[in-house]
This record gives sequence, structure tokens and C-alpha cells, in this order.
Amino acid sequence: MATESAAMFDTDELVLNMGPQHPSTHGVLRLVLRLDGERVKDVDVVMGYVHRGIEKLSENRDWTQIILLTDRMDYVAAATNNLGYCETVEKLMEVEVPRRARYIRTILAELQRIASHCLWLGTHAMDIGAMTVFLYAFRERELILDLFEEYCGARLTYNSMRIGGLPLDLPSGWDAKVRAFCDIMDSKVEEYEELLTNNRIWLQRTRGIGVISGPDATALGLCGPPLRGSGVYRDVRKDEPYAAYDEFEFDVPLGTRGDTYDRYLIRLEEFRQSIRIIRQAVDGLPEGPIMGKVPRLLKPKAGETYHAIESPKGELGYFIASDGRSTNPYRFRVRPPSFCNLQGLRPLVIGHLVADVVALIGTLDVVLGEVDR
Amino acid sequence: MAETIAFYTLSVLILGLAVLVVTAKNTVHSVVSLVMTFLCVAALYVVLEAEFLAVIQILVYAGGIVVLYLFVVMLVNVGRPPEEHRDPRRLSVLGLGLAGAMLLEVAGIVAYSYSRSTSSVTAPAGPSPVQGNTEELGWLLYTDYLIPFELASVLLLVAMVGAIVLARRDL
Amino acid sequence: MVDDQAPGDDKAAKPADGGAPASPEVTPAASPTPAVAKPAAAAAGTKPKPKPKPKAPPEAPKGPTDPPPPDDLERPAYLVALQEALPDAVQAISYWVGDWTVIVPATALLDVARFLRDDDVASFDYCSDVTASDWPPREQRFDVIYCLYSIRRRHRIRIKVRAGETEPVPSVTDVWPAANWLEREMWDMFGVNLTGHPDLRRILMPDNWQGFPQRKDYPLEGPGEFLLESPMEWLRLRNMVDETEME
Amino acid sequence: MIDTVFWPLVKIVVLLNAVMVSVTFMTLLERKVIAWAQSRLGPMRVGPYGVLQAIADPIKLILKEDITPAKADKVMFTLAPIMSLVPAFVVFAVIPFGADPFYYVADINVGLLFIVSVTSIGVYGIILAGWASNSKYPLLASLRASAQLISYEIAVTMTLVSLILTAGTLSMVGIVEAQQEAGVWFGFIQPVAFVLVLIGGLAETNRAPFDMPEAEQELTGGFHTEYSGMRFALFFLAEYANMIVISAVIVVLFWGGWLRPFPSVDALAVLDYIPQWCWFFFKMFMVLYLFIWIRATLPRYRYDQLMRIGWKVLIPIAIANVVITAVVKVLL
Amino acid sequence: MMEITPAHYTVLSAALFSIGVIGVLVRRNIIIIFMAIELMLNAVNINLVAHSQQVENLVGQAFVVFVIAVAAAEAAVGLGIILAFYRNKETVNIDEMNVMRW
Repeated sequence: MATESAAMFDTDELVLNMGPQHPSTHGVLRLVLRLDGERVKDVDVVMGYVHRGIEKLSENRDWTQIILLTDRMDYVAAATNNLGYCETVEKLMEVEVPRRARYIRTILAELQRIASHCLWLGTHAMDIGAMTVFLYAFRERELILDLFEEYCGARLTYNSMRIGGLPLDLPSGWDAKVRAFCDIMDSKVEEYEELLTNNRIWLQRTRGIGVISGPDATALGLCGPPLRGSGVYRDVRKDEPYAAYDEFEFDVPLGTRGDTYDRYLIRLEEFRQSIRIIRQAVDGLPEGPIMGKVPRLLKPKAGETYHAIESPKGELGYFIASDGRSTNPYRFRVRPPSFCNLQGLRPLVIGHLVADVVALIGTLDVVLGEVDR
Repeated sequence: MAETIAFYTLSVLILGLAVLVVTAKNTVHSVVSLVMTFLCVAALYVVLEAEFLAVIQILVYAGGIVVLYLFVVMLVNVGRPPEEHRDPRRLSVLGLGLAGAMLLEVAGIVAYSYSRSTSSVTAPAGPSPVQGNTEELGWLLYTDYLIPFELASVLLLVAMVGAIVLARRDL
Repeated sequence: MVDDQAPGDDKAAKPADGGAPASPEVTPAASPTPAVAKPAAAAAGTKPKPKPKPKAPPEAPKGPTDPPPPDDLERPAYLVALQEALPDAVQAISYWVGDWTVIVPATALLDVARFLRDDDVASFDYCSDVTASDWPPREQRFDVIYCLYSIRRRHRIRIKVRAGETEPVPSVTDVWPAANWLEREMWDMFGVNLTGHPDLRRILMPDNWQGFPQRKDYPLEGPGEFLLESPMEWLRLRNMVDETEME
Repeated sequence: MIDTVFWPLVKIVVLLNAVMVSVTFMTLLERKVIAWAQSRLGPMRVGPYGVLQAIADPIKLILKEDITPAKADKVMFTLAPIMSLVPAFVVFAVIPFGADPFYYVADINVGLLFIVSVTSIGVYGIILAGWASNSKYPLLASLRASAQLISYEIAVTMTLVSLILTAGTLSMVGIVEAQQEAGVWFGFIQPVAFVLVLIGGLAETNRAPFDMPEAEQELTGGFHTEYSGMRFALFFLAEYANMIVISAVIVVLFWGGWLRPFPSVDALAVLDYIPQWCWFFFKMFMVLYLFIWIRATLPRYRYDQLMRIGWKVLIPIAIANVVITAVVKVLL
Repeated sequence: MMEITPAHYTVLSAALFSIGVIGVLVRRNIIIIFMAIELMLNAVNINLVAHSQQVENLVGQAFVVFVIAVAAAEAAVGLGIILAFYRNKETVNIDEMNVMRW
């Protein structure tokens, strides 16, 4: 008799408000779903609930204070935000950053990528119902937070870089700890794979869900793993090398099908590639100063520039204009990767079921602090 | 003694809940009353030592058919209440009268038949090779009533196909 | 080549030069609302010898200098192709710390965009960012900026469009669907008069918000709900408070 | 009178209390086992190793404010948790915890059918809770839950038919005795049926990986979203009581109920010194542990996949199992 | 009065049947009417079981099994029709069901 009841479900269109208070919208994202039964016919993405006006605020802070604000955007990858901002200002001021500082920045950024992917993996798996992976991933993320705490004293919002270099040199013995962490992480990535990669339920929940072709993903402005998952070779670290990435060997994993499972595989592979980069960087860490020649009073010449780096979420770009006279930027603009990836949600979601919506929010890996800024 | 108490309690419950079924304003309340009625009827079967039927009553009626009713009620419960529209040609009072006449008639038949009954209709079936209510019933169904039984299963199959065809929109 | 607003500042053209570009010391107070738009720039005005600027009256910053590229720098092939294909559309080309910018009029934007996307040499298939910056004293106060990237050819370019407050700027959503939300955000923050956008609604600010927060003349202090309901009344009260404080 | 009324009543009272207490400790067990699986400690604050957490939770739930949403159907909203709790408790009447009549309330000759039919009533609580809450998420969840319950009931009932064929009786006590006579637990004769009943049991009790009716990541908690306080506790109680019922039924049907391992091997007669109810509870504990273990390991199915598995995989296998069992039974 | 005879069951059955008839004749909601029909079927079943018990012949109970099967079939098809009708006319009022096709 239940076949009939199952067939009866598709009667009326139902408007379902998902969020802003919902366990799996990863923050305060609101989706207005129009459902036919449980199938999504249309979705309107509503955001801005944590809009703090960081762009406007930055136009009234001086150049150094802004580093602290960038922490608050993608709060699970604060160091990457710092890096992007500092590099942009350095580009604008044409400051040379010492090699050691660039190496350390790379290590920090890659550690941050692992931490961010850990959080993504945990929440994504949790959304699909694999509760244990969440705690395993957080266990490893904790190790990274410990490393960061030892380096800069903070665990979430690091404020760990300065324009022209770094505020602090590495504590003694830190590199050994990073090496030890890399060894641990290697085996842990295997553990995640054992739990999920060949799990039939996981495969059924992610294979063929949210498929997007390479050209479509490019046109929609997706970036980072969602773009690479569709087989588009685009990684700012390779294409427009910054920090010290041009000195390291690493691969850019690409997907073939462009579905949720591919994006999952890519991020898992990025764990390994990040570990690889960190190992190379720690092994080849040069001696030298950590701060470049930067004037006491920062005042870039009038002009504007756009500079992008590869954050864990994708292309994190800063567009900064200086009027050349004041000690704060005239225009400060962030190109938030989460925002652009979230734009891909609607085409991905339409036609799928409510349960897939949750999986698709997870696969795009959005952080609402960055979407709303 | 126990049977008497059980009978009267259950009778009151059955009739009261049945009245609720036909009088409740909210259809969902109606359906819930119906479930309760059926459960009480199942209890009555237990009193009558028909355990198998009692279980079947719960399983099929309460657990199956009425769930279907509940689904349909929930699906069509939107929009205007169905009792709003009044057909002038409809004569509810007449219906009530007819039902009363019906009750009188049934009561008459009952009274008449018992006034002259000799209860000599006892015609036990042939000795069953098995013991116990369930086993005997099964024996009966699979021997004497095999063809009706098969027909009933075909009927159910046809009903299932028909219901699916009716309920689907894209057919 | 030379744009009409900020005549070529020759200092800025030499990026290696450490000196601050010339700009007279001013207080950028000439914003339309006399209220609280008090950019910190005012405080920073105490700067070394201001060199006289030829034409510009001493006012708020008039926009980035958009220096032309040095003569000895070879122009990338896509720029040459663009100038050949659409000579009228290119108002100026600028080069600054390694970034190429092409300045086009709003009317030619769609042509330029389509050319840059479809041309084989250029093939800018990826729209990184769409944003704007606001330079209030200028008549065409907005710089609308499109950051483009070519995944195929791995190069970047910026398109810059100057637009006045009501001057229409065509939406490039048809060219790059990625621009949809970015343009929405730009409109939300600056109120650039976008035309042809399929879904122009507020995106970060609440739907009933008044005003465009990232404009330079937008009050810096928290407006509260009163501003939401009646912005003009709020402004009047603000001014009264300011006056009493002065006394 | 004493035999027909007094002792059954005493047994029922004892059993009800035992079930409630075991449910509270079941939640503690679940939290602890999952915590260990996830390399953390679980509740540690209340009492030694958090043992008293099992008491603290119900107290908290009882003391909480009991909210009825303003637009809810008051009567149904109150009735729904009761309707889902009562069937879960009624079923315990026919579960034999030992061979002696002292260990069960009743041994009715349609015991297994009784269990199936009574559990089928539990669906009303879920549907009515979703409907009476007058809220979208609970409604969606309750539709999901009831469709899931009904379709998996068919698979489980079909599977039970093959087991009835093997045992030759519907009585729960009779089934265990049949295993004693056969000298082997039916789990070894009917392994397919065991797996089917296990999967169906997981689905019927809304346990992971079939917990989409209460998938908090999708539907913010399922049909009991709008419930709080004592009424929520009733749903909670019903869910875990159902889990215990399913595990008890699985033990009786497949793992020899109160029988010791290898009931026909006399060499192991020394094991008979362990009381029968100990065996029963030990086996039940193992099945419950399996339930929790599965929850800690597996992701969640999607709703349509779940229905597809039920209708296109489990039911055909169940029917095939019945046919094969019947053929083998006739041939032997 | 203390002894329960089949007559008691017959009276109960007749009363239940009449309630069902009233429901069918008076209510306009077709779902309620269906439920009233179920009540009538149950009334018949009570009668059958009671008399089968009286005459110690299980044929009556076998009939009940068939009645339940027919009731299930009737409910499935009937509710399917109701649903199809509801989709087209947005009502479950039996007075508005006055066309054979649309």
C-alpha cells in the first residue's frame, strides 16, 4: 500500500524555508526552496545575515589594522586571508618579501588549507549522516590549531602576517612538530578514505549529485575544488604563483565527472598535496630575515591592483585602491570564493531532493563569514 | 462474568467511537476514532476466541487501511472544508430518517428471528485435522475455500494496480 | 589614451619611484551630505611638500591615476587585438604594478566584453570579480571594474568603466553568468545604474534598506532603524546634533 | 484469580519499569559506545564515568517546559506520543525471557503475528505528531517516516513468513523450543532472513543509516521537532523501546532466545549454570551494540534510495526466501 | 442480561451498522462516507464471528478474512479515486461529484 502513498506525495508545491537557523546551512544561510514533493523546483538563496561591512570598515582602518579584519572573513582559514591581503598590499607597494618569510607563509597557508578541509570534510560527512568522520576530522584539525597557537598564540583568528613579512619567527622545534604532524596526517587521510571513499552509501549519496560541466562551472565563476572537480585546470598556486609556491613540486588534482564525489576526492587529494608542500617547505626552509624593507608609515602610491591567491575555498582576490595620501585604503574589495561558489548552488540544486541540498551546500564548502563579509 | 464485562465495555466504546467517526468536524479526528473503533473490535474478537482474526484486524485494518485513509486526509486537507457546499436537493433529515428506519428494520429482524429461533443450525464442519483457531482457519482457507482465496488475492492485485494508476498524475 | 578625469600623472607612471604621488593637501569634506562622512583621510592630510597639480582643483581624491604603460613595455597580444578590433571602444590603457587595465565607455562595454570572451587570443572565459569604487567629487563618480581571467591562456585584464550616478551601465551577466551576484552586490553597495540585469535585488543588505552603504558619502555611524524608516528625517536630526556639538 | 490477574499484573508492572530503566541506560550506552568509536569520552560529569547521566537526562526532560504550539491540534498533539509509546510497550508482553512461564507475561499462539500487528499501530503516533504540529518540517518527516515504516513492515513480515515455515509455529516460546529441538539457532539456518530482519529493523526503528525521518541535518529533527519536555521524552522512550523490542525479537527468532550456545551439544552443559535470562540479555545487548555500531559507522541513505532498497531489493529477496524455504521444507 | 448470547452481538452489530448508514446518508465528505462504509463492514464481521463462535463452525471466520480482503481492495481503489478527483476539482464534497467525466 505504500507505493500508492509514495506516489501520492507529489501533489502540491511546498515552499520550505531552510535556514537561517538550520543545522546544515553552515552558518546563517537561508534557502527558500520550492518543492514538488521532496524534489526541488527552484531555490532562492538569501544571505547577508552576518554582513559586517568589512569592506567599508577597512576603508577606515589603517593598512596594518585591516589584517585583523581579514581574519574574520573566512574564519576557518584566517591565515590564508592574511596572506592574500598582505601580498596584495606588498604588490601595491612593490615590497620584496624575504625568502624565509615566503616559505613560512607557504607552510602556514598549507596548514590552514588542511585545517579548512578538515572542517569541510567533517561537516560534509556529518550532513550526509556520517557522524564519526566529523569527530575524526576535528581531531586532526585540533593538531593544526595547536601548531598555530604555538606559532602566533591564537587558535582561530591568527593575525599571523604583516605587510612585508611576518611578525614572528618560528618557535624552536616547531618545524619538527610540523614534520610529525605531516606523518600523522598521512595515515589519517587514509583513515578518512577507508570510512568513506568506497562506502556504498557514500557513493550513492555523492555520485552523480550536483553534476556541472567544466564550461558551465567556468562561466558560473566557480573556483577552487568545485571548479577543478569539473576538470578545469585552475589553481592560482600554479597559474599565478605567489608566496613560494613556484619553488615546490605539487600536483593539482582534477575531477572528471564534476559531481559531489569528484569534489570530495579532489579535496582529499589536496590533503596529500598540502602535506607534500609542507614537507618540502620545512625541509628547504632558508635562513634569513622574516621582514622586508617596509616604511614605518604605510602609504602606498596612488593606484589600484587586484591580486588573487588560492584559498582553501578557491580564488580569494583582493582589489585595493590607494589614493596615495591617506594611511588607509581608498577602496578595499574582497573577491570572496565562497560567495562565487554559492552562486553555483541554484543550478546544482534544481531537480535534486531535499536531502541532496544539504550535501550540495556541503560540497561547495561555503563559509558564511566570507560570503557576507 | 469476565466476558460480560468485556462485552459491555467494548460495546460502549465501539458505539461511542463510531458515533465520533461520523460526527467529528475534523476529518483527522474521525480517522483516529476509526482506528480506536477497529482496535476495540479486535478486542471483541479476542473475547470471541478468534485470536487470528483479531490480529488480522489490527494488522490489515488498523495498521494498513486506516493509515491509507490518514494519508489521503492529510493530502486533501487543504482548501475549503468540504461541508461548506450545500446542495439544495440534499435532504439530510430524510437520510437520518431512513437510517432510523433501517435500524428499526434490523432490530425487528433480530427480535423476530430470536423469538422463534431453535438454534438448531449447529452444523459443525467436518472434523479438522488440526487444532487451534489459527490452524483450523488456515486449513479451511487452503482446502474448502482455496478458489475464493486465490480470487481474493487476484482482487487485491487488481486493486493495487488500479490504485497506483489512479493515484499517479503522469499516467 | 588620456582619460578626461585625471590627466596623466607622470609621477605615478614610474612605479619604482618611492615618492608619494603629488596631490594637494585637502579636506575631502565636500560630500553631498554634510553629516558624518568624515573619512580618516582628513587626518592624514599632514603630508610632505604638496606639489602643485596642473589642473585639478584641491579636492577629494579624484580617482586612481591610471598611468599609461611605459613605452618600452610590450603590450600583450590580447590588448593589441582589442585595439585593432574595437579602436573606438578603448578610451585608455593603463599599467600599474603589473596589472593591465583597459578603460572603456559604458556604451561599448558589452562589445568589449564579448570580444574579450570570444576572441581566440584573449579568450577571457572567467570573470573573477565585478566591483566598483566611488570617487564622489568626480562627475562620473563610479569606477566599475571587471577583473577577468583566461583559464585557457592564463592572463589577466581589468576593464574599467566610468559612470555617473544615473548613467546606465549594461549588465554583463549574459556574457559571464558569474557576474550575476557580483553585479547584484555592486548595485547593493553602490547603486550603480545597472541595466539589463535579470535579477537586480539587494543581496547582502536587507531588502528594505535605504541608501547604498559603500558610497563615500554614506554616513559612517550606525544609522539604526530610524534611518531605515525615514532617511531624510534622520539626516536632519544628525545635522542638528552636529551643530549643537560645535557650539 | 491470583494466577490469572494478580501475577500477570505484577509482571506487567515490573516489565514496564524494567523497560523504562533499560531505555534510560540504553541512551547512556549509545552515547558511550559512539563516543568511544569517535575517540572521545562521552558523558563524564554526572556520577562516576557519567553513569548517572542516564538519570539526569530524564529528569531534565521531565522538568522542562512542555510547549504546545499555538496553531497545533491540541488533542492530537497530546495523543500522538501516547499512540507511539503504547504499542512499543505492549509488545513486551509476548517476549519470553526464559523457558519458565515466570519469565513471560503471556504466550499466545499468534505471538509473532501479534508483535507485527501491534508495531504497525506505532505509525499513527508518527503521522499524527507530524500533522498535529502544523509545521512543515515535521509534516515532511512524518510522511517520510510513515511511508518508510509501512514499506519496511512488508519486507520484515515477508521474511518472518519464512521463519514461521522453519519453526512451524507462531508462538514465541514455540519458536525457541523449535530451535532447541533442531539443535541449532535459526540464525544459521536462515542467515538471509536474519540480515533482512536486521535491515528492516533498522529502518523500522528509524536508526542510522535509515534515520532520514529524523535526519537533523535535513529536517531539523523530524516529526518531533515541535515537541519538548515530557512529550518529547515519550517519543524518545518509544524509539528506544522499539529498538529493544526489535533486538529481543531478533534474539528470539534467530539466536535461540534464552538457549545457550550449541543447545544440543552436551559437552557444553556446564554453560547451563548461567541462567537463561542472562543468555537472553547478553544476546540482546550484542544486537543493540550492533545497532549502535552501525550508527557510528555509516552515512545516511537518501529517502528515495531507502524506498528503492525496500521495494526493489528487500521485498523480492524476502519473497524468494519464502519460496526457497517452502521448497526445502517440502523436499525434506 | 449477564449471559452474553449471540443476540447481544447481533444488536451491537445492528447498532454499528446503523451508525454506518447514518454516516453514509448524512455526511457530505466522501472520506467520512468511506469510513462509515468500513464501519458497516465491521458490523457485519462482528456478526459473522459471533455466530461462527456460536455454531462452532469456522466458515464464518473464513468469510471475515474475505471481507477484510475486499475492504482493503475497496479502500485502495476508492481512495485512489478520491485523490484523482481531488486533484481535478479541489474538493472532497460528494455533492459536487455530479459528473461522470471531465
